[in-house]
Amino acid sequence: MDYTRRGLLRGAGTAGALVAAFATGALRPADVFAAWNKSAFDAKSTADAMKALNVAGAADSTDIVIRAPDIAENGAVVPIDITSNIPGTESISLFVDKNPFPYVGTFDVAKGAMPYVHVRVKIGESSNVRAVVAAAGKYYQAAKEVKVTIGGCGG
Amino acid sequence: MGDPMKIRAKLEGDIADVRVLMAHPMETGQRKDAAGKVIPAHFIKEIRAELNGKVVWTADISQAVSRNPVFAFKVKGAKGGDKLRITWEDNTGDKRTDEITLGS
Amino acid sequence: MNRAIVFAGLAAVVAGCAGMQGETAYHEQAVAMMKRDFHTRGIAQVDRLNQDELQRVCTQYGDHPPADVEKRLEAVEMASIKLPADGKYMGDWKRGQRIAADGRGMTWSDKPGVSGGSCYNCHQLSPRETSFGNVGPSLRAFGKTRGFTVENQKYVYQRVSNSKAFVLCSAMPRFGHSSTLTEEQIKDVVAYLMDPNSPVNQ
Amino acid sequence: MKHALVLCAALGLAAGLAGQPVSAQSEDRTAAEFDKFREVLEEANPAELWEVKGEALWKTKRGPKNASLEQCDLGLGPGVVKGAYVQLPRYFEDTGKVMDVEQRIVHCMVTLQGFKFEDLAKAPFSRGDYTPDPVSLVTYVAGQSREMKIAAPQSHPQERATYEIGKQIFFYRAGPWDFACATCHSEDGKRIRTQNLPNFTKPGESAARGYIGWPGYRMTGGVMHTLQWRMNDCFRQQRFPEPGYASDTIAALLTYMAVNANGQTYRGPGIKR
Repeated sequence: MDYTRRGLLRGAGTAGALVAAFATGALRPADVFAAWNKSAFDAKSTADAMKALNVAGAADSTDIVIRAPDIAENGAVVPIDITSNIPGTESISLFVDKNPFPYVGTFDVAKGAMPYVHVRVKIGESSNVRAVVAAAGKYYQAAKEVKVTIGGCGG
Repeated sequence: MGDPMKIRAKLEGDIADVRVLMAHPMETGQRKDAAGKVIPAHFIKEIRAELNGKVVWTADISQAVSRNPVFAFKVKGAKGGDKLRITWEDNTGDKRTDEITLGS
Repeated sequence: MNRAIVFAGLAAVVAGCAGMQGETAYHEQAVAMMKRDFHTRGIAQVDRLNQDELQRVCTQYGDHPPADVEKRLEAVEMASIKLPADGKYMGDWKRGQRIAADGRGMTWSDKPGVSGGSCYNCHQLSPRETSFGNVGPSLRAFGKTRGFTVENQKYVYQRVSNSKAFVLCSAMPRFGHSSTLTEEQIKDVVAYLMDPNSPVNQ
Repeated sequence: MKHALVLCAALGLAAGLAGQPVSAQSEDRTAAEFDKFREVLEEANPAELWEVKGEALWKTKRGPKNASLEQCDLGLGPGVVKGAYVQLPRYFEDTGKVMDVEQRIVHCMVTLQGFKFEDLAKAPFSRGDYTPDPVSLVTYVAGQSREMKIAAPQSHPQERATYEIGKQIFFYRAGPWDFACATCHSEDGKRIRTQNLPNFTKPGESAARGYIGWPGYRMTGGVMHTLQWRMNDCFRQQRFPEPGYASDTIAALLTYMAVNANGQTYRGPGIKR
């Protein structure tokens, strides 16, 4: 396929303005694609990343279910399932607190997907994995610990 | 243009249970090669899934996603014959699109 | 292992019946095949395929040779052990710990003269290390259990240097005999097992 | 991301879970947890990416002779891929010997497509972003035997002889560390560090455990490896010299392993730590 993505997504004329509008944007409803939030991805702590995403202070919720191993066999590939049972869930964001750059990404489900995602991530050392859910303009979070062992030279 | 993705989808009622595999190094930019030189960052940043041309799922991700990424998600309002198209774009501007027909 | 019995039996039959597809014939074909197919890479020279008497006997009898053969060859291995000239068996347990965890040595991807003891590959030692193998017995609290005596230090030195002097077809490499570990390194490993301050004995 | 992720714990004590004595019970729990999530990982195994790649390679006209591999006979007739993998290694009339899957595919690449064996043997193992073509092809062929029973034939006398020769190689002790394959792989329940060691001497489920997971996607490094690589790296760790790529020695060993795994179900390309 040969198209310019920016043009396709936003309309060439308004792209610049939209990028500016969303550069500091929160995990918002998916009316348009947000710019890839560089300041959040560059943040060195989950707290800073959440600030950059405007979701600091998300409320703890037991309606977010994180399925991840208690002990990961290999920190290079840790499978994580996140399901949100919060009505009106628009997006799911994932953080690995102890990673050098904790923010893993945001999955936008508002435009026609179920509030669920499976992803596999790198985890450098034992850490909490944290899910933040945006639903009806509010933010919620839950966390689960994943231990990472560095085994021998298996194969 | 990367290698082909592998997309699988199972229809359960009007929900398509989608699994997608992508061939990508997801290089962090933190690793060094055997000669001690830093291997430059090379990772998928954005992904979107379209059902019959309408965007239904998107992801903005970092280099913390594992090499050769795997995602699963569930698309609502799907039926046999629908076209599911997935596109990724990486930090070098490289992109790849693959499409399957549901229920086939 | 009944394999040894089968082998001995077949060997006897085949001896008087050349060309028969017995185990000996297969063995010879296998050796010829390996000599054709393997090549030297790095420090791993192709002559490593040549067996010494111990390797030949252990292969032939499926690691269970007749008692007389076993005793004779164990004595040979015992006699080959070079004990430290200064009469001291104990080195530094901290260095010993690094050697115990170091899995390098003697492969074609290793540099010459760079070897650890790979102890954790097969043995449990310090309770703090959770990644350990079980091909060999647990050596947790070894000195504490056996007693911190000079005799036991000597025993560990000999055992690490040449395990085959004790059990001819043991799975454990002959770390001294094969020049995998130096005298100093073996002393450090002895200390890791026998020093009362070593984590192994906590 | 930490570089340590992709390194073996060669030096120093391994990190993680420090200070906690390990009981048999907690080892069991860890193993169960690994198994549970191994299943999750297998539900979508990146190995499938190489199946796709291998299928394209199989069907594309390539090489000096500009031919596809669709006339390659893997033992069930020219071009028959379905079910071929679980019936290898086997005896081939045209070469007069027992061949394993990769050896046979390489043979086809040489005879049908005109590739040179020396070129294919130059860098036969995956590394970083590089995957040799035979690795993708083996992964494709293996994927075409999913859910089939391993049935390595033993009807031809050469197949029976090759099994016996493979067994001899398996038990052959040599090298500076006196190792045979059997030294680590002839008892149940053994481990090197935390890595389980399948017992290849016990036919059935036990021997199959080490055989059916290949070819496998390795999480460490994220590369695809075949049994050729696995055998090569075993001999490296055995402190042996290097075996030739796609050599008869490896075909014989694989015959021993495959026949001992006969009757077990092949689940397709696997995923490895």
